[in-house]
Amino acid sequence: QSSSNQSGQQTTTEQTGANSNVIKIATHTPLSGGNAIIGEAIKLGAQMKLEEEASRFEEMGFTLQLEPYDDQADPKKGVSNANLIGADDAIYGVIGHFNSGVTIPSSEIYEKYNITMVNPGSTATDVTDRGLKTVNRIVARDDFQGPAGAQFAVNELGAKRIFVIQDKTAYGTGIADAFVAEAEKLGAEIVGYEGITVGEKDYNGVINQALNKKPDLIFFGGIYSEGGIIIKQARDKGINVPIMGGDGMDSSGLVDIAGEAVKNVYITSVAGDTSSTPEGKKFMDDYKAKFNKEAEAFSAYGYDAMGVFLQGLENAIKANGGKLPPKEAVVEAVRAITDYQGVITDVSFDEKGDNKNAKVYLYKFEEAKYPASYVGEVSQ
Amino acid sequence: MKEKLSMLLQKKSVQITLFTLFIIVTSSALYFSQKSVVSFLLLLSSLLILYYMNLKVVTKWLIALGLLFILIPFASSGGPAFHSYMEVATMVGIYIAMALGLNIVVGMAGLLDLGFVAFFAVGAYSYSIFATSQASNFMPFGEYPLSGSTFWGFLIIGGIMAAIAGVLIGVPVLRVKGDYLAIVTLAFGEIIRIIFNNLDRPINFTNGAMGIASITPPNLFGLEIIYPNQYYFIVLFILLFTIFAVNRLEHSKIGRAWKAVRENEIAAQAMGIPLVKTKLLAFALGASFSGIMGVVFAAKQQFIDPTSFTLLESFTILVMVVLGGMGSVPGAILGAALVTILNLQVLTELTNWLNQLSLQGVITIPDALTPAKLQRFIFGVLLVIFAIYRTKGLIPAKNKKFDVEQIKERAQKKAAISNIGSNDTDRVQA
Amino acid sequence: MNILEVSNLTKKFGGLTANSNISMAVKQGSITAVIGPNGAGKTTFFNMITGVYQPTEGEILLEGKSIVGLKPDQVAKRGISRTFQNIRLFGEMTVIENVLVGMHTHLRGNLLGIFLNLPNTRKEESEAEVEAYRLLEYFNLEPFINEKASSLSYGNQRKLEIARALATKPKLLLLDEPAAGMNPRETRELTEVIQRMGKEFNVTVILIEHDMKLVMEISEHIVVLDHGEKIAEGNPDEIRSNPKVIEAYLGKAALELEKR
Amino acid sequence: MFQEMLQTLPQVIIDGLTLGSVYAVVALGYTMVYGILQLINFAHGEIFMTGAYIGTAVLLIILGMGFGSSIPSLLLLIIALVITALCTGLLGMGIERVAYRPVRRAPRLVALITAVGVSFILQDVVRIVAEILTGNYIVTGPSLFSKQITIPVSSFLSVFNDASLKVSFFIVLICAIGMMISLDFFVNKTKWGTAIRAVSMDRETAALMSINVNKVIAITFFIGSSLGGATGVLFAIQYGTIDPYIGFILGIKAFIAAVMGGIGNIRGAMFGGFLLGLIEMFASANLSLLTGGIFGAEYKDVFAFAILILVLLFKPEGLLGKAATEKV
Amino acid sequence: MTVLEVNNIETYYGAIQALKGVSFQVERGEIVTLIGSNGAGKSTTLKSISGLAKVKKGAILYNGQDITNKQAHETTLMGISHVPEGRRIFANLTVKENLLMGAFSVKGKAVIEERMENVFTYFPRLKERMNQKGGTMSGGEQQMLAIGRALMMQPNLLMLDEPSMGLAPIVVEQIFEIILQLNEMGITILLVEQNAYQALSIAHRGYVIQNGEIVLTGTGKELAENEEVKEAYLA
Ligand SMILES: Nc1ncnc2c1ncn2[C@@H]1O[C@H](COP(=O)(O)OP(=O)(O)OP(=O)(O)O)[C@@H](O)[C@H]1O
Ligand SMILES: Nc1ncnc2c1ncn2[C@@H]1O[C@H](COP(=O)(O)OP(=O)(O)OP(=O)(O)O)[C@@H](O)[C@H]1O
Ligand SMILES: CC(C)C[C@H](N)C(=O)O
Ligand SMILES: [Mg+2]
Ligand SMILES: [Mg+2]
Repeated sequence: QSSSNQSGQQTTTEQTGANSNVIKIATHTPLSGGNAIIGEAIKLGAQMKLEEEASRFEEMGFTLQLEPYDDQADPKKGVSNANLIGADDAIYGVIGHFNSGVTIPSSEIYEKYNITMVNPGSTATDVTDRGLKTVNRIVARDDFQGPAGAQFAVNELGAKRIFVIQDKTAYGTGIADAFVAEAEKLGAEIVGYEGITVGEKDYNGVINQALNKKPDLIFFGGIYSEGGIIIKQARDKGINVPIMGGDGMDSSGLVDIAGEAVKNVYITSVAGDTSSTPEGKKFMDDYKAKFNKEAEAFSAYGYDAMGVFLQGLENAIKANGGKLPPKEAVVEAVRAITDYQGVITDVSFDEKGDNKNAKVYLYKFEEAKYPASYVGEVSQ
Repeated sequence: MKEKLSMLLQKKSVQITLFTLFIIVTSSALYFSQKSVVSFLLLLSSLLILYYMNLKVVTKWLIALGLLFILIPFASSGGPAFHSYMEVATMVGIYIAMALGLNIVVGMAGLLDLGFVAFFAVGAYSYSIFATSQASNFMPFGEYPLSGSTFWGFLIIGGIMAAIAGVLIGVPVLRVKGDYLAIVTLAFGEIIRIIFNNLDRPINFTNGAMGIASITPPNLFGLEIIYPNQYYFIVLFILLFTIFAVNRLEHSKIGRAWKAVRENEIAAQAMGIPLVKTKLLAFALGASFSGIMGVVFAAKQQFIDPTSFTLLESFTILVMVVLGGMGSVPGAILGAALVTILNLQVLTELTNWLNQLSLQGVITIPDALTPAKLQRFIFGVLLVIFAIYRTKGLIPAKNKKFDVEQIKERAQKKAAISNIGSNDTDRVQA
Repeated sequence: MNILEVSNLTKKFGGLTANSNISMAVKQGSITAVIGPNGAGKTTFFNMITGVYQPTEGEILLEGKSIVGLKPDQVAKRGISRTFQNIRLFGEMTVIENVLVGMHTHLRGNLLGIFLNLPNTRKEESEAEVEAYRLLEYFNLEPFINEKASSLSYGNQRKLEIARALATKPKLLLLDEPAAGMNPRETRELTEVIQRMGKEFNVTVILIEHDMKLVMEISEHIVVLDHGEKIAEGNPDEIRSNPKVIEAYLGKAALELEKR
Repeated sequence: MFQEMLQTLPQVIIDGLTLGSVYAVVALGYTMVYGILQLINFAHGEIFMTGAYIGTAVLLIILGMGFGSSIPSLLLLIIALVITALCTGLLGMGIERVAYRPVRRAPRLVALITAVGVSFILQDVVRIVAEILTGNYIVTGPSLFSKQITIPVSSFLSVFNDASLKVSFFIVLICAIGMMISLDFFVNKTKWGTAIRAVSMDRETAALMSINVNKVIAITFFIGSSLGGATGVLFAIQYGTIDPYIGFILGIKAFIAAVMGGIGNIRGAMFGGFLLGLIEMFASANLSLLTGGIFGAEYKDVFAFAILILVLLFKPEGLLGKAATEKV
Repeated sequence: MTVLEVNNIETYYGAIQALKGVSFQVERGEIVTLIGSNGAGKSTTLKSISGLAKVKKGAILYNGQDITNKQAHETTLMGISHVPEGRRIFANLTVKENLLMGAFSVKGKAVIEERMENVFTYFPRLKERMNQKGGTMSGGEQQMLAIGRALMMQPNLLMLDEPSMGLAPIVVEQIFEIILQLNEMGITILLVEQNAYQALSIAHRGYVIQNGEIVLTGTGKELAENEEVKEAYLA
């Protein structure tokens, strides 16, 4: 206890050093491994926002710097990086992580160092349910997303016999279970519930089971790299019923992998369709121009997460009379944000750090093209 | 000139002076600069230098203890990076203990085990399940989570659980030899991980892939242990015990039996060494070190899930042992320290630095080559280079040197006392 | 008194009968030689006694108790030790450590004693070192104490194997071609060592050897195998002049042996 | 329950054989290198992965040149296979030269470290190249032979369901079997093959037989790696999508298959590969049926590994392996 | 004509110096023997010549050509065949395959067949066991195989390291006879033997090596009668 205060005080009192007006913000996402596309997208989005705002902060007398970290989607790596981040006096905030399994243990560390986290994509309930003051997230929770998917599947698509596959990761299990609970409540029958191994490329075994059970919908809890393969192999086997998934599948990777087979796939996502608004379109164009890459859905969340953080930072600076505020002040300022208008989402945090305006979106792939077509959205 | 210099360096007094100077410089650099990984690493490397100095073993140990218990924690406490240094040091300690355990199995007994991390997992889960409400899912009695003061007991329980797992796996596995053993242990390691990953159904033992969060931190006489510097000391104590035990084992009849089995099973058997028992002991002891550290790890992370116990992790520990020098205790220590520091600190710092350069426009790096993504690559290159240039390991295993004169003296003394053997010391006619 | 009795011992490898119906007895304290052409089954015979191979048929009694079915380490604990035709030292270990391994079963130290460095364990270790030293001295190997076993020359490796086998304090010692790779002079020395050792360590010796000079000089009793069968048995004089043995094994060497 | 299992059996067998033939050929590469250097060449999985990328690149380039569509698919495939095999063969030789030869005299496990190191390097190099060229390291190749065929099994035996397969299934299977037969012949019947085995037992003595040990080892790596690379191409065609990390898991599985069959034994590797593929497929399709839903497909590896362990317990030298007789 | 000339070679195993300046030569058609006690450096000398051990100093000439530190497969290709100590049979190859490996550099099936038959006339046991794994043969049988294998390449210079080790007396005689026969056929022979009596009795010349140095030389007969040699090696 005492030593946390100590280090907290040190961080606040030792701001007189030579580079005291440098404020670093870390992105901490998976830059390698299976989630790297999204991890990269978040990083680039955040980078873009930071660079846009840099001159403004320069005018206020502060240099913003981005410090990207790779958590490799590995909790251990995340925690040890988090300690490095904690050690860096100049780091005020973290944009990340993506995987809930990494977010949860790493945030314990940020909490100790009063480093504000704005999370652009971890949906597990435990992320905010632990009541940490530094943890904020701008997307919806699994216990909102899963049921929303189930309602759509049962009520709109009329699914009665659902076959559920999940990837046996924290995320996959979480969303699949939330989906199953709601679907059963709504009267659908779960005709199968199977797990797969991440990283493999042949899921025919499980698909054979699905084939045999003749479901009228397949739900997959997991991410695009496995989801794409499952979709493709299922279609090869002649399974033409709708396949549904969560935000983990919301990536251009899905289309790259599944190709034409992606038709008739539905996803719920915590990420909105960036192209649906003019600001969003502009964002996507700028992004493309800047990085020579199409924006992913989560690019805008990286962008907005950074935006939210910088807004909080600015508020804190102002409240501190234009001087560098203590980290605690930034923590509080970020949590206090209401009605921040981002390119993709508006943000107002509740007392746990969840975004009151977070929505779950529904998309359908009608052709082999990303992003998929917008079907609808659900707000809390 | 060169010779003179090396002569000078051989001198004890010179060595000590230089060494003291080195420590003072690095530790004060560490203490006063806000964040200097370099001085932290240099300070740590003083332990390595110490190892090579020609001082009495006892003196070396005393100095080392002083460094580890007082100077290193104190010097790094100077800046805000304190906890990150202690975190790295703690992880280093955890891996060293595991490497020492695996070194018994692979280095000494010659049994290639590719599933070693399973024992770490067993230790970690045995604490996590009982230090959270997880246990109430299947325990008919008791109240969970257990309090943090049970942590100390769990250190032993975790060790024992891992040892039991080692024996359970060992009994069937030891029928197979060589690389077949490697693959069977690999399979067992994976089986254990997959089972932990799926044991949320039908009864929720492990909470499956969601992992176990909010693990009760240890409690020492009412003091909650949550900071890396506190864990540092816990790990240090366990580690010292481990090193002591391993050292004793190596030069005992058990250590010799392990090596004999490694060198030639048939001859070892002919010397009356029971193969299965000897190998099982290696498995069990090696596993128990790992299990104990598993408990510490779980408490420190406050969250564990099966992704911490993958095959790659087993490989990494093996790499530490082989890189250090198979069968060599100081080697395993150095190997573990090096790989851990490299992975957790140096590579990350290096990539951060490169990243700063590219942000400042000093160098331009295409996106595909973003330094943060290159850690594995760099690690791979380093592995190959190390292995090629130090083929026998960083500190190759050395056989114990027996003091011939001393033994001879004792032999003569004994011969003088007992006249029975008086004529068998006579040489055979040459 | 017979320390070892073997009856109807048979070993088949697939279609090949390496030992067939061998019976013999070895007197306590004696030196017995087993000779025979290459591939006659001598080593196989040793392998069965020491538990490396299980006999297809037959009985082996050590001091009247059957040892068939025991594992090699159990056999070793009962007091049979051996050397190997193809040297099997613990190559990466030092010379003295090799001998200390031989003492394994006689050291009582347990895990606790080792961990805590208890005085008993320490004392026992230091005594073992002295004993090992003496054994090495016996074979003129003490200059190599701290060398790796694998770096010894062939002949010295053979001697070290014998020293290591003796370290187990056996009642019965089986030597498989102990003089192979030694020159006549060294062979003579070895002959003396074996003879002395038999008495001083109170150990019964069975040896396989192709050096007839050594065999004839040393053995009280000789058993001759050919094609897995026992074709002759007797004292050196009887064997020397046995026509079957001359034809199958000795050849012209018999003449030279006669001469001496 | 059994009825249900029976119904899917034909499909399970087809899928199992497909996966199995990939395992089998990758296992061959392991077995060859293991046979000669007693080295578990963990980089072999990465060579396989590199092969998949090279093959895909060749196909994409040829098709991209415009006249590609006029070339028959089979010819296209053969071109891709040959080029890839050549490239990965050379790559394998290069790896041996740079990373394994210098540690040949060192303890055996040191080479394992360089192997792990090389794996990491290859993964990242391929990732970087792919990312620079295509902007994304997950690559989906052109679809060749993707026509679906349905085998009307149910019309012969009504207990079965129909099974469907892609034309590429035959190609993969035939190539795999072809490679194995020729390799088996090469190693067991030819002079160079015997030399490979001789070198594997005793390098010094082999050199005394005027065998150029370095050359033999290089050849072994060339063959093993070109097989691995070629399999990568087949894999890319059968499964479509590749990423730089496919080599690791598949490599481990293939190695397990090699061990199950009896490592160092070519027929064993092939047999082990097919067996593992079938077991896995069977397990993931039927485990929950067999256990009433308590254990699902997520336990398929546990099931497969348990069988591996059982096999080795009863036959420690692998299914087709011969117990190495060590004469005492 | 000098087939082999060894000039002052020094060979090390790591830090251990095994040869401290060994010199000798072998003339065409000779049988030359090296004798010496355990650890004297006999095997190391042969290994240095065939290229299995690295020579640090000195030179080795074969037919006038410098072969110092040539690799083993190169020296064998030049006609030097080395039968190593301890047999070194390819344990998992059959007897036949072992012999075929001996003829690795030989071209032509017929030639190989013929040579194999030739080997079988010396060692009929090998013919009986053609398809047995080399590793399961008895010690003596393995020795026969090792010599037979070396004969398959019909060397110019045959170096034998303790060929009689572990052989039955009757076979030892045969081996020495075979050595003589081979020599009569024109093969030059360098023989390392512990069986010094017999070695000296068939050798034209001999060298005594001690502690890595040549200490004595002479004809076979001279050495056999030399008092020092008798004292030190013959007993
Ligand atoms: N494990 C085995 N498998 C098959 N055959 C074997 C095995 N061990 C020994 N043999 C055969 O059994 C016979 C006897 O072998 P053994 O080693 O006992 O002979 P030996 O009398 O010791 O000969 P030597 O004097 O040459 O060492 C030989 O023909 C040998 O090939
Ligand atoms: N691999 C090795 N490593 C280290 N030292 C070795 C090695 N091989 C031989 N030596 C040493 O080199 C010296 C010469 O050994 P070498 O084998 O040449 O002797 P030798 O004359 O053949 O003896 P022997 O008759 O016993 O075979 C010995 O002192 C031996 O200990
Ligand atoms: C797709 C997943 C890897 C990310 C997910 N939203 C999570 O909470 O972990
Ligand atoms: Mg024998
Ligand atoms: Mg020798």
